[in-house]
Order: sequence, then structure tokens, then C-alpha cells
Amino acid sequence: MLDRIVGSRRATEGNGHLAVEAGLITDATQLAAGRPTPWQTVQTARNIARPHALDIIGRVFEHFQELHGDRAFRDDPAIVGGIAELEGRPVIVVGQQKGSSTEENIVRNFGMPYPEGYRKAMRLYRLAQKFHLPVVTLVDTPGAYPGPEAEERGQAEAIASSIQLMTRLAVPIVVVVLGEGGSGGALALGVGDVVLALENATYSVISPEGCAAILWRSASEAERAAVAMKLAGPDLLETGVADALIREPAGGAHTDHEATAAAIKSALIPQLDRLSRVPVADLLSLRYERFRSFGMFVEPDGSTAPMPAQPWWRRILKNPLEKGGL
Amino acid sequence: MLDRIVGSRRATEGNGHLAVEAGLITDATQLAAGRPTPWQTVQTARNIARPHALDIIGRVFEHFQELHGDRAFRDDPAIVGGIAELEGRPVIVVGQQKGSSTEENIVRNFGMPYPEGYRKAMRLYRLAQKFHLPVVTLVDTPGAYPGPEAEERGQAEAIASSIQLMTRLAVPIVVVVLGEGGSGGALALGVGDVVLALENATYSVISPEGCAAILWRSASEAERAAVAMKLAGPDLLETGVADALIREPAGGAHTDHEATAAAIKSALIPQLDRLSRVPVADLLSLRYERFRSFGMFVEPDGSTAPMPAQPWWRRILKNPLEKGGL
Amino acid sequence: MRLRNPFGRKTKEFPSHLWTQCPSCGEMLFNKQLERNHRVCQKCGHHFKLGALERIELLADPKSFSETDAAIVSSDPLGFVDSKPYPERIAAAQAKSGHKDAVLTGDAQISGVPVVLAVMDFEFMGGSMGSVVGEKLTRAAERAYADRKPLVIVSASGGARMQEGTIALMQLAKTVAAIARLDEAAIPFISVLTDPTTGGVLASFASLGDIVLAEPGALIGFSGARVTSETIGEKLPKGFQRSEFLLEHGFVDQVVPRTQLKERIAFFLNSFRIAGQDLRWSL
Amino acid sequence: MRLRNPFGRKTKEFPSHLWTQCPSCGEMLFNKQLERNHRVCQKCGHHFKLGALERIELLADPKSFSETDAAIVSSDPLGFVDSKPYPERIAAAQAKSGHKDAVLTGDAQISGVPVVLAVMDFEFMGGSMGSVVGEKLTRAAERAYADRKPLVIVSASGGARMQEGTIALMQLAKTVAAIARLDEAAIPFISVLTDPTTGGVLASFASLGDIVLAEPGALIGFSGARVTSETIGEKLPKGFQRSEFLLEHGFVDQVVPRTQLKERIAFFLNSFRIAGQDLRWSL
Ligand SMILES: [Zn+2]
Ligand SMILES: [Zn+2]
Repeated sequence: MLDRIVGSRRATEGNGHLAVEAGLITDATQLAAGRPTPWQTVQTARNIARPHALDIIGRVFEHFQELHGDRAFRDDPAIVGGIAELEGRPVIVVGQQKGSSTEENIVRNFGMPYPEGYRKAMRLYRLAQKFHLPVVTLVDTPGAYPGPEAEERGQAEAIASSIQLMTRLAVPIVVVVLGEGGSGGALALGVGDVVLALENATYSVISPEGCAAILWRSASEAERAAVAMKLAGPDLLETGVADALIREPAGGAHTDHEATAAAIKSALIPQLDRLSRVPVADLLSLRYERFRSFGMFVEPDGSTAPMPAQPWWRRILKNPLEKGGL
Repeated sequence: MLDRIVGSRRATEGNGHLAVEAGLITDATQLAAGRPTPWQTVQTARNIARPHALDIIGRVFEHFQELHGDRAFRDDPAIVGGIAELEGRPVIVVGQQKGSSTEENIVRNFGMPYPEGYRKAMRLYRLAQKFHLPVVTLVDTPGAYPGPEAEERGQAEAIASSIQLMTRLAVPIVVVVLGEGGSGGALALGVGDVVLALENATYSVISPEGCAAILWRSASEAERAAVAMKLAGPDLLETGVADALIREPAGGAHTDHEATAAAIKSALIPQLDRLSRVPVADLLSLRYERFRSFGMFVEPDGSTAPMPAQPWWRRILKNPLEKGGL
Repeated sequence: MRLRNPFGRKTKEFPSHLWTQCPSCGEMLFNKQLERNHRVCQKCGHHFKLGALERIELLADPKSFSETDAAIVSSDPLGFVDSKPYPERIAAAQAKSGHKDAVLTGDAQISGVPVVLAVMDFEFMGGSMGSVVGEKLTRAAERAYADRKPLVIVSASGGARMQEGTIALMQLAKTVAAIARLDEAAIPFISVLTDPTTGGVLASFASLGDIVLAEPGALIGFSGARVTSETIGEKLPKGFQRSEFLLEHGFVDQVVPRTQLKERIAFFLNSFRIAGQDLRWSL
Repeated sequence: MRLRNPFGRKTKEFPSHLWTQCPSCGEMLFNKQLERNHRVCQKCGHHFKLGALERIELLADPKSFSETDAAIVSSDPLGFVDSKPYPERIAAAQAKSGHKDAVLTGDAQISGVPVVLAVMDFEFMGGSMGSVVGEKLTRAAERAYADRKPLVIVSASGGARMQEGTIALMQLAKTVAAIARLDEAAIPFISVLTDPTTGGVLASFASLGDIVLAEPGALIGFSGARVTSETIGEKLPKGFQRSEFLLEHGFVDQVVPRTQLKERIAFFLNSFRIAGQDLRWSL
């Protein structure tokens, strides 16, 4: 009766646009034995000494010039963005910005953007599109700020619009999850052609504490929730949420910002090289399929139902790039 | 030495897209003798009993459904807009809204929009473009609100962006100045293919009081300023700021809202009929020329300078509409 | 909430299978009459939640609704277990609601206009969006795109379904990607927000309608009011995150009483004829 | 403003043709040195207003500036007379400033990148925009469009020129229409706001740069602070309508000290190669 399970994305079955390089981890078996537990990973991803967006931008790119403001309300310090060069080639880079001290965190609102932060990001995406610049986003947020002013100024609308814009933006987008990929507030920067994550980054629909409070009615069950939610690196590969992981220094990214940035830079260059040669129509169509194919469900005798779109990694076989050997 | 004066627009030389109908005044000689003075016209245009945007919308259009909000900050009551039908055909209508009592005026901020009002208008223009609906705007404002919150939220940016959007909006736009056309705050709704004005409307770069305070250093010279600024109906025809005037009832629009609305409706229908048959590229090109040609200056021996664009009423001869006899 | 009993009678005189008390005005409402009134309080206009079938009956022309993708059911991608396993929760919700998941989709006509219609049901696990809701809504949008028919979605949801983890989060991108293609093709999308529409559903397709309508008094917001209140450590203003609050802040085109919803949607559908289908203007 | 004299000397010891007092820190600045420092106070960094010629010298590569449309002069469309006739005001402004009107336009190179450059001069009737400014800026934008060269405009203006009435107002639409075509063609436009940029200039092209830069401490706003203050009947906050205020509120990309302005503009011009001219990405 249950004749097929559709839509599961697994890195092992294909990576679409991903340019696989030696440094990238595309399969959980490539990970070192003795992995930290999901809850340990949550702590590592939140470590205040972890390199944050500007730490990475300053080391990966040259000549970063920050651009400010949403042109409507405010410049949100929880999102930074601007123009920089990656080995001499200009890109637009946008990231959530946490602080590395309490004072900085107050200024940066602990990396929790207001709606105007997402609107600034959208302005920069449009600028990238206008001038044919690739986009790199750096995801690192506990989530979009949940305060009343954020509600008043349309947090949900800003996230929805940002996702919409990214799904159709006519330039390559590479997403790197640096630390916490917290819910819709992370996804608003997270729609790209290739999604990479640092080895100890997390990506989740809600914080483990929030999940535990709702489902177990106790925040102290957060550790169990972290396991159940499958939010850590190997899980992200398994579900296809991340196309590949970027290896961190042995002690974790917080022990060596330079090495972490170098690993990110090594990962980014081949991705952008590859993506910049894909015709825009193919880029958008494959980006659509990448997100279209998320979902695990059962469709009993789907013969009368319209066929779902083919999973994206099958389409990739038709990608002209594969033939040209670019 | 002074070999040419370029760029003056005069209604007598041509009206571009204007569909000339019996009810329209295209030449100051068609106006009744014994015209009110400019200062009297300023008073009439500001008369609180004059029909305001919603008074007109309710009488000219059917099935008006107001659409609210800028999707970012607030629904500004000083600008109203929505979808309505003009003899069964849908249009987007947007206008500044004054009150007809002190209480209403407090709610409507005396018809002085905040930036979010212009951003709501822009949202509706984009909606019109998306669904191929013509736009009608109703101008009636002392000016954009000059308070500090308006500055904080970017009054200038909102006006500039609104003007920019209207210059390239790919659907017909007809502007009707109902009462006060106050400065940039009016122009932000005032870029169209055809600009009409009620007989006693004004359109000025600054209020007469403001002009007098700056140039004569005395607001009591406002009457003189009103004359010097050439802001009233015959002047608007003379300078081409308005393509035509719509005749008001004998005592002025405030004495008869029904008759005023009927005159506006009679004027609008042929304009939209005509404009809806113009190919979009021609529409945009002629709209560009319409505003391009404003300006009076002297260019001594312009032979080495690039020729300025031809005034729009010469281009009109090339308009395919003229040949096809549509 | 303390409820007022206007007649001073004991509530046992109003057995709950026959009567419902209005949480807004306290009136005791006879269930049959409440249903006939589309679950709107006759006295104060309070809008009770409405099930998906009743909603379809309200909006679609009689017998015009033809369900699609009805068979899709949830699997358990993560093997998720909290106080009970996810599959047991699904089974319980199916038994309680009579639906396979939290949305019904299909082809329909609204006042004669052919549309793709999707209606969420809060009864099914709080209208939460997991793989099934995401897939059905995406297919609905794709069908609207392929058939060049307007899309109408009525939302009622607490947000993304936690039991599907990050895959639930990805449904935001999946549904929005499908809506974005409708947007590019200028195929109308009308989003109707009902009580409650929050979290991941509001932060995705529900906010992106060409026209966004809300029922009166519906709870609409990104963060749960509890989270927001804890964030600022104080009580929230009255009316916070209600339809009228969103109208004032510019995110909703109109607040429309349920009884007028069908004709209002029909008006907008008629205004937004799809390009090439409208001969009223020569544009 | 009360000025502080840091040396306690009498100001007559500083004849004004030789010395200028900084309105910000009170320092007495030797004029020649002030000019060498591009009219920035060496002590506190206060940015004095800069004339159009000095601005061009600051930004354009040596000898690269070639003026265009230099001959256009104002006529008197309205026959405008206030305390004196408009033509007399023009003549006085021409004599005072040495320019024919409030903007200079031309072709130039900035760090080797060919651009169309327009620079306003506040000395000429407060940098007000009438027909001549509107026409020259429009031609500059049209030349940038035709030649596919980036446009750089440095603004300094009190707004529209009242003496040209509604025709001055129409210059907002005229210049913006030309900028809008650049925008559609993805030809870069960098807008630099200097002290002061207000009224109709800020409410038109000056706000529409792909990149908007401002000099430190410049007055930038829509309404004059006097009008705003009268509107609310109270004093405005410190820093209101200054560059840094606009940066905080999201309308300016960067506040750039004058000495860094040229290299910063060059960086952005190099980032925004015009489509078809950039071989760095294969996009
Ligand atoms: Zn009630
Ligand atoms: Zn100083």
C-alpha cells in the first residue's frame, strides 16, 4: 500500500551544485570518531569565543566595506553586510553578527536581528543582483528577535520576504552556517545554491530549550531535545540541510579563528568558481529543486496524484555543466 | 548670442497623451472672465468643505476596496488607496486624504503623509503593475509631514523612491490634483502620463507662506508670493505642469461634490481609454519626455553641447497612435 | 479567563454538546445556531475557530471543491519521541480531526472563479507545518502555476512542526519558493489569516499574499506572546498581535468578517484577472 | 554660536583673509593650511563646506575633468521679483561664486575609472535646484546612460529654487526620471551628500544612489530644522539630521571623511563594473 517515500535529500545521493573538494565533509563517515554529543555541539556553536561574522569576513575577504541601513527605518547592528573581494573578485557578503563580549552582545542584540536587519540584507541582495555579484551569507543567530517592536515592524513579513527574494535572486548564493542556525531567523539568510556549515554548527527549527519547554514541559530536557531534533553536523548532512561541512580546527573554531577562516576560504572559492559559470536559469531552477525536495512523507498509491517534482540530484544529470566538464 | 530657449512646456503647443474632451480646459482663454486671484485660489483649494480623496473616490468609482499598509511599519491614514472599478474596469486609485472636520484632520494628519504613506502608495503601484491595472492618483496635500519622526523614517527617501517608481511604472497613470499640490509631498503622487487639475487647485514648490517667510522675511507677504509663484490653474496650463483643468461647479468644488465628481469621472474615462491602448514602451518614453522637458533656460550657442532631448510634444508626432486613429 | 454568565443560570443547564459559551461576551450560544452562523457569535461577532471542511463550505461554490493530494501522510523522518512517539501523535490527531494532516487542498470555484484552494485546520496538531503540509501547499502552488489559476490559502497554524526538526523549518523555504514563482508569473495569491496564524507559517507563505486578509480578532504574530512577554519582562499591550494590530501596523490589507469573506475574495479575484485573460483593459 | 578662542588672543590678531576659526572646536586655522587640508579642521576634523572646483580637484584625477554644458544659464520663467528681481540675484551669485549656476558637470576619471561627475556648489544661491541645475544633472545622467559610464553626484543644496516656482519642483521628477533609467540599465550611481543636502535635492536624485555616502557632520534632511522644530513646538535632539543620524536610521551607507572619499568611491566603482565590462566573474 505504501508505495513510495518521496523527497528525502541525502548528501550521499548527490550534492547538486556543490563543488566537492578535499577539505569538505560530505558524508558523516568522514567525521572523526568520538564526535561530541548534539548537546555539546549546541554549546560549542554558542561559544562566545567562536569566530563571528566580522571575524570571518576580515580573514576570508579583502577590502571589506560595510554598507549600512535598510533605507526605511534603521541600521540593524545584528546584521552586517557589504562589498568585499574574494581573491580579487567582488562579492556581497551578509551575516548575522554576535558579540564576543557582553558589551558587544548588547550592541549586536546577541545576533538577533530586527525586521530592519532582514530588510537591509534584502537591499544588499538586490544590489548584488543589479551588479551581477555573487552573494555569500554567514548564518549565526539564536533566532530573529522576538520582542514587541520586532512584531510591530513585521518580523514575520521580513523573514518571509527575505526567503522569497533569495529563492529567485539571479546570482549565485553560498550560505555558510557559522554557529547557531536558529529557526526562521536563520533561514532568512539561508536560501542558497550551496549550503555549507562549520563542523560544529547547528541548524534547528526551534532552540532545544524551546522545544523541551513545549514538548516535555521542562527546559531541563533540552539535552534530550537536542538529540531528538537532529540539529548537529552529521544530521544536517543526513537530511541534506547542509550540502557539506567545513572542518574546524581540532579544538573547535573558537580555538583558532585563522585556521577556521582559512578553511572557509578554501571552501568558498571553488563553490563560487563553479556557480559563477552556471547559467542563471539553471541556477534558479536547481535552487528551486534543492528546497523543493525537502520533506519526508508517504503517499499511498500516488498514481492518481500528480507526480512530484523530481528530486534535484536527479535533475543534475541534465545539468549542461556536467557534460562540459567545467 | 542667446540662440535658443529650451524646454518650456505649454499646453497650447500640444498635450501628448491627453485625450482632449469638451469638458476639459486646455487653454487659459477658455477660463471664465473674472478669475479669482491666486491668493483666493489658494483659499479655495484649502477649503475644508472641498471634496477630498474619499469623497471623490466614492462618487467616481464603483466597489472601492481600500487596501491598507506599507508591509513594514504602519498604515498611514493620510494616504488612502485600493482597488475600484471605473465603469466596470478595475483600477488602482491612491490619494492623499484630508479631513472635513478638525477631528478627521487630526486622524488624517491634515493630509500630510509620513514616509510609510508613500511606501504604501509604492506597494499599490507595484500591485497595479503586476496585474496590469491603470493607476489614478489624487493629489491633495499641504506637503509631506515635516516632523522629526518623518525625518527619522526617511521622508526624503520615500518621496524620491516614489517618484522614481512612477517614472518607470509599466501601466498608465493619470494624476488629478484635487486641491493643494504641496511641494515634493505632492509630486510623490504626481508623476503620470496625463496630469489634470481641478480648476481651483494649486501646485507649488513651497507654500506661499513659506516662500514669503524666506524671500520677504514675512509670512504676511504670502499673497504677493502666491502671485509670483504662478501656482494657480492658468499658470499650471501655461507652464505645462497640468495638461488640462477640470471645470468646477460655479461656486467652486466645495459647493457641489456630486457635480465635481461627475466632471472628474467624465475626464478620467477618455484618458484611461486612450492610455490603455498605448504600448508600454511608448508610454514610458513619452512619460519620460513629459517630465524631461520642464525647465526654462538659455543656452548660448549650444552647438558644441549635445542637443537636449526633443520636447515631448514633437515626439508625439511619431506616436503610432496618431496614425492608427485609435 | 473568568466567564460571565449573563442569565445567572448554572452552566449545567447548558450541556456542552448543545451549547457553547462565547469567550468574548459570555453569551451562551446554541451550537446548531452557531454552526449556521459559521461559528461567529451572534451577539458580539466573536469569530470561533473554523474547521477546514466548514471553511471550504463557506468559501467554495457548492460541490465545486475537488480535493487533491488527499492520500499523503506523514512519515517519521527523525524517529522523534517526546512524551510519546510522533507516529502516535499523528494517529491521535487523525482520529480527532478526521483529516490526514493539517491542510486540505484542492481545486474549487469561488463565486464562479476557478481557483486552487488550500485550507489549514488548527485541530490537527495546532495546524503545524511539517512535510505533509509543506508538500501539499507546494503542490497546490505548483498546480496554480501550471494551470494559471489564482491560489487562495486560508491559514490557521501555530507554526512549524517541531517533531520534524530542521526538515519542518525547510518547509518555509519550500512553500515560499513555490509562491515566488507564482509572483513572477503574476498569478494572484490571496492569503487569509485566521485565528491563530503564527510562527513559521506567518514567516513564510502566509505573509506573501498579493492581498492579505484577516478575520477579526485573530491572533497573528511571529513569536508566541509568552516568548515576547518574557523577552521584555512585562505585559503586552491589549490587542497585541491581533488582526487589528497588524492592520494598524501595515501588514494586513483588510480585516474582513467571516460572513463577507467569500464575496471579498471574489472581488479581488475578479480585479486581478490573469494577464491574457482580461479583455477589460487593452493593457 | 559662542566661539571659544583657545589662545585667549583677540580675533583681530587673526585677519579673516588669513585665518578662519573652526566653528566646531574654536581653533584658529591658517587659511592656506586649511585649503591644503581640503578644508578639514586639522584639530577636530570638522568639515567646512567645499567649493565645486576644489571638490573636483579632490575627486577627479589631475587634468581629467572636462566640463560639459558649461554655457547653460538661467532665464526667468516667471518674471519673479521678491526684494530684487531673480535675474539680479543670478547675476550677483555668478559674480560671487564665479560659476554660471549651482552645479558643474563633466567627464572625469576617478582613480582611472571614467565617470560622469557632477558637483554642486552651495555658494551659488544655496545650491538651489532650478532649471539649469535640473537640466545639467539630467544631461549628465543621460550621458552616463549613453556612454555606459558610472555617474557620481556630489550634492550641496538647500533644495528647490523658489524663484522658479513649480518648474523648480518639476526638476525633482526630471532628474529622478533620468536616474531611473540608469537604474534599469544597471549603470552605477554614487551619491555623495555634503553639508548641507536638504529639501528637494535630498527628496530626489540624492537619495537614490546605489551607494550613498555622506561627509561627517553634514546637515542632511527633508525639512529645515526650523520647520520641524516649529511643527513639534520643541527643540530637536542633538545630532538631528546630521550624517551620523542618517547612518543610524539606515539612509546612508557610510560616513566617509573627505580625505578618504576618493579612494572609497573608486573602490565602489571598481566593484560595480558595468555588466559586460567585467571579466572577473563569468556571471
Ligand atoms: Zn460573543
Ligand atoms: Zn575644529
